[in-house]
Amino acid sequence: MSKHHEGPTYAHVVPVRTLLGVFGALMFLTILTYAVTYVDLGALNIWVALGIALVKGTLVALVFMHLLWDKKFYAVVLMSALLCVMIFIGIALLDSGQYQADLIPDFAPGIVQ
Amino acid sequence: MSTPHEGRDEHAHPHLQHHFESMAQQYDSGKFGMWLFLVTEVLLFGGLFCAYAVYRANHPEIFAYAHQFLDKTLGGLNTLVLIVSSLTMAMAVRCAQLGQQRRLKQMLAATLLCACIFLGVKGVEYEHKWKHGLLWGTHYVPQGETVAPADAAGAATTAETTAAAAAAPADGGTTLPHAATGPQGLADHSQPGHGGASHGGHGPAGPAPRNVHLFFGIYFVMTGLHGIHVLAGMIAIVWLLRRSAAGEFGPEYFAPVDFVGLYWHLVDLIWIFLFPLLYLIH
Amino acid sequence: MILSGLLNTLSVRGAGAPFLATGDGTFWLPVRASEAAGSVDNLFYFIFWISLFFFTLLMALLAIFAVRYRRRREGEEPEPSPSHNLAVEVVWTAIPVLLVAVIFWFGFQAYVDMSTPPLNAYQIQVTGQKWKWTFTYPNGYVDELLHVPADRPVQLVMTSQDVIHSLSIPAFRIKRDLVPGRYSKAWFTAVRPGDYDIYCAEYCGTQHSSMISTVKVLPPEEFDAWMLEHSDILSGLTPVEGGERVYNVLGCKQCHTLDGVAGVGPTFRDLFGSERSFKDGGRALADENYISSSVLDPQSQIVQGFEPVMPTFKGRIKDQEMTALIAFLKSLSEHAPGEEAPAAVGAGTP
Amino acid sequence: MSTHDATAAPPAVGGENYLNCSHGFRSWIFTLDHKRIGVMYLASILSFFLLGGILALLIRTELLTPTRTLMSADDYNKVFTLHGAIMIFLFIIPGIPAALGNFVLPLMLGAKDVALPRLNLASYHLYLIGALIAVLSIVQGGVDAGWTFYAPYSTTTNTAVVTLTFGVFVLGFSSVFTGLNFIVTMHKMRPAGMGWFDMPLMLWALYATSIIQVLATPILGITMVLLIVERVMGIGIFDPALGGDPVLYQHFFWFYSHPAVYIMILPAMGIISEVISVFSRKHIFGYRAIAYSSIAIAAFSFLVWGHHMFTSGQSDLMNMIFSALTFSVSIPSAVKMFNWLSTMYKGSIRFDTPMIYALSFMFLFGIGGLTGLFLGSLATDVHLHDTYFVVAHFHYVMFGGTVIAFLAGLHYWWPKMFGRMYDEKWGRISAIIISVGFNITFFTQFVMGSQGMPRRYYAYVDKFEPYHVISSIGSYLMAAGFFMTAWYLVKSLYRGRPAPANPWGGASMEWQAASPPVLHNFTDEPVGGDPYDYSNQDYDPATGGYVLRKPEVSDR
Repeated sequence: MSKHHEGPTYAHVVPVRTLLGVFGALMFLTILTYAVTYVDLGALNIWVALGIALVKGTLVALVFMHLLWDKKFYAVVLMSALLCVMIFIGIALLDSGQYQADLIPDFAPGIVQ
Repeated sequence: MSTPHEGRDEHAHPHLQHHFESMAQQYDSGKFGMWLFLVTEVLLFGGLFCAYAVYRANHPEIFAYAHQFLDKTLGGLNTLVLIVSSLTMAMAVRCAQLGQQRRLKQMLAATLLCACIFLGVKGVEYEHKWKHGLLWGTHYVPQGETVAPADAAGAATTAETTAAAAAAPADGGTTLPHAATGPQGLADHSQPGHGGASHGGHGPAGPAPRNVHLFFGIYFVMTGLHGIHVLAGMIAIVWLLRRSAAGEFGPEYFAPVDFVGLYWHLVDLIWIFLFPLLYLIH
Repeated sequence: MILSGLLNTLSVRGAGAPFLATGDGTFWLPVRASEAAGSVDNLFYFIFWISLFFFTLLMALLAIFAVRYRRRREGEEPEPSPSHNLAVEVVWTAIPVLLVAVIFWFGFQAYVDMSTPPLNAYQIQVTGQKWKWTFTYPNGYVDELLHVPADRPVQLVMTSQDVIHSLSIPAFRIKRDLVPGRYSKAWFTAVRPGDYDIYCAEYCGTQHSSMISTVKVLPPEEFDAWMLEHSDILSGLTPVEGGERVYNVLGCKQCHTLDGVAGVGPTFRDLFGSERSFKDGGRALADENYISSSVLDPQSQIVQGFEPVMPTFKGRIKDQEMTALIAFLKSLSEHAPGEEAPAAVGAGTP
Repeated sequence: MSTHDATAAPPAVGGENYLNCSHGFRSWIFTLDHKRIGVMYLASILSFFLLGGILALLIRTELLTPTRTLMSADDYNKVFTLHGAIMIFLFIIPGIPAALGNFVLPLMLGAKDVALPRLNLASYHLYLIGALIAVLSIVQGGVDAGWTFYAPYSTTTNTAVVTLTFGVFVLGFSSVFTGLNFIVTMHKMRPAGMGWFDMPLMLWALYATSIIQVLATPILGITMVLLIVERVMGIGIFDPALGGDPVLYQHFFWFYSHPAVYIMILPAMGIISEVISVFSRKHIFGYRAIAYSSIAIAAFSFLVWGHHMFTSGQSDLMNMIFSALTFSVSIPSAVKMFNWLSTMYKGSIRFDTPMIYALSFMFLFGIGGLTGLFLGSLATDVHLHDTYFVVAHFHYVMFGGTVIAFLAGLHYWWPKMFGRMYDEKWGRISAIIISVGFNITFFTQFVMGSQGMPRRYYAYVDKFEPYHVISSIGSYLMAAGFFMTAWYLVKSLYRGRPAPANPWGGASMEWQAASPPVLHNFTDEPVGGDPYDYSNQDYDPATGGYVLRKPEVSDR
């Protein structure tokens, strides 16, 4: 691809076609995620929306952020961060779910009304 | 004092720092550092996503009710704008790698423009919330008076960013059915107990649950912090524009463009998740 | 000691009768006055002896090596010895793993017992606020000291009015945070009559260290008698005497003086029947309705010159007590009609 | 290259080195040299250590009597808050990594600098800015929220919480940048031939520390941001008065602040690994076990934060999980202790000041670690939580562990940093005084705590008075030890004997640089090899140091 150009010796140059392809996919998925909210899927809606966001995010990370061609270690680094966030959110969710029953309903004396 | 320079060629690149042996080592170090920085950004927002998840899971009714006051279409538009900017940023990196000086500047400028549009639209949204008292904590005082969409559009034309002003009113026109939802929801709220009204095909909202202000607290912190990141990215892009005007970047030295690019894509990536979580709640 | 600790921790189950249920304090631990204290102390000493054993072992080796292998002259080289040994390393990883697994298990078991109250527990409501404890008994009696019967499970249902506090009774080995906006629970069976300290263990501001109260453990029959005496604080008293009692027990006296000098709140002397002017400019006559509403909804009318700091007594004061309190106020005032209090007061209160 | 040049580098006092190669304020404050940045960090953190120490003495003096001794309750609350915040955020967290680590990390790698020198300088500048903002809160009247800033107290108190938390936020960036820089440096700047398992254990410790800094500190950042917006705007996420959840705040806070404990202790363990091996003149025992245990501690550290919340209203389920996970973190620490002890076995042990501190570390950290078992176990923690037992436990770990190890490292690398030897006799005496004073101060607090004395108490029940008096006396003794240390260290800068390049016989690469090192660290390419192989060194009575014996060193 970059054979015709004076590309750098130590990094990968992403072809324009790939960039445009990913761009198209992102645009399409954005419109899709917008459209899907007009269909009532019940509790599934949020997971569909998050699933689409995950696909979009993966595309951005792999192509726009060069993860596909870079050292795999960067992907490991990113995944470890996500794992960390997952642990944090997971435990906070698990715990707060457990003690909901102890809460005084709608306690918010600082809020008038 | 003789400092050994083994492994370094005599014609070292002017941007090669003394403690590195090659541009490749320098680039790798910088890139690795950048990735680690992005990790910290992911975790920074991770904390906010955690707060979001905890409140969403335990008080779904607040989210189901309050998200109707957000303008899906403006949010969607902003998502598209950011994706365009990500493309132009990726193109800018490519241009820098190939030494295409003119296109590099064009692409950076395009990215900057997209960032301006994004913030402009954001400003319109914020102003709308402000006017209607849809704010955080004790400042959450929803105004009962219905506000015609034309008002919002009129206010938007006074926005400073011309691009935003151009985009927003046009958009305001297309969002009529949705824009109607907001005020109607507000009217609902002002008369608790009067539930069951339909909202532009969204299904009934019912009476306002308690502590709706929590949603707006989370909304403003998340989008606000994201907005600050966009601003920081814009400053970095201006810095890149200045350096690229001096023709500093080329196949041997494009690291700054690459690193700012990584940052910019991450900011885009975070918005990709914020958009459905805040705007597209069913 | 280790063995007995082990056995006893194993034997502790619910409200059963554990070893070491009561006892005097030791060098390390205060007096044991609750059932749970026995199992906590057993575990404490179990960990203590394990720790002491390993610590002594390590430090003895350290001292022996330090003396035996000290460098006697500069340049002296050590005798060769291995720089790793897998078998040894596996063993000294495995032993602590087993030990901490045992400690975890005992700690967990005892904790489950401590956090699972029996169904028949006697419930007392606890409210923490800066910087005092309020204990409300099932019959509505309110006190700043905690009285509990011995040998009967007691459950505390606690919440805080302002910031996080933590109720700590070292003699019972219990501690639980009071979180505003939610109820937290703790329970114990006191087994040793006497007075024990209650501390606030979560930092809560200026007077944090003065947020101390006492738990009085009474033998069951004494507790019942005490409760009977206090369940109706007005019994056998005239309305004015009863009002004075309410004034003392419910804590009015902390802010409202009787001598005409304003405290945190207005003085009660000559209050009844006087003209009150409010911060928002309004005025009102201090009649029965006014008194009643300022006790139940203190924030509604703030008298000029005072801060809106009074807590509500809604739910904490009974109608008869209110009547008595008003009678008491009338007796203090020269503006009062001078006759007996009308029978019905508090009309319009919820 | 000849070995002669690498090892018999002239005592550089007098010759050109990094300290005297350029002059003036700007040559320091804008330097990109990791050594100068390390020295500036050292000076800064020691200043804040002094400030925090003075606050500690105020606390101990106030507690001499059960009621008022020196100050009002409000002042006391501010003093203990600032003591905690300053010691933790301004001294211990940056202490070993940013001051000593900055200095020795590139030297140990045989590199000319850290990978990202400008970021390193930015980290120091952010530290200074953050520290000044934090100290500004004192000028504004102080903060009384406790260093943990628990909501809703911190959101409702009328003291300068926003200033202090903003300072902590900025300091967080500084910490992240240091950690990030170290990770990149260890990945990209290792010389050819040095594999991961050829690194000195100090570097493994710093690597593990840096991982935590990068992964945990951002959560502190967002916690501080949320706390600030909570106070300034009333956002309601943590404040129950606005419908928020104060227990969620504690999850946020401890998700960072528990791993932060390992940011403090891991590099200390790295120093001890170096010192024990060098002064026993024996290869470290179980190199890989120590290296892996550092990484294991870093990994586990993210899974145990809930043990700070056993009585907070966290659910019983989480209490059980966190208690179990907490015990897991004790294993790697125990393994390290056993390895250090085995390193001494059949060694040739020299009792210089760093070694005295290292032995003292093993004693104090042993107590600190074992008392952790009482706190990890659910039933006993309920009794001991928020009492002086906890105060004593974390001082044994943070002070008896980290600060003592910091002093070991400071004395170990002092000749390398400044090219001067300090007075060995006074060094040993003050090391012993500090350790004795420390035990008097804090061991009594274990007893007090298990007897039920709550922490953060301005006034206390009379029965605790004898303990408090003993504890305070111990603290004065400790303070005397520290002033003595300051005195002979400062004196050594002017009067100290010039240090040889390798005074202790260390085998890691920093000892091949001159003392103090030249601007770009090494005049000749340093010789790699096993950092714990002492067999090819000879004692040179002429300089009082060690020199490499063989002309060629086999590159493992």
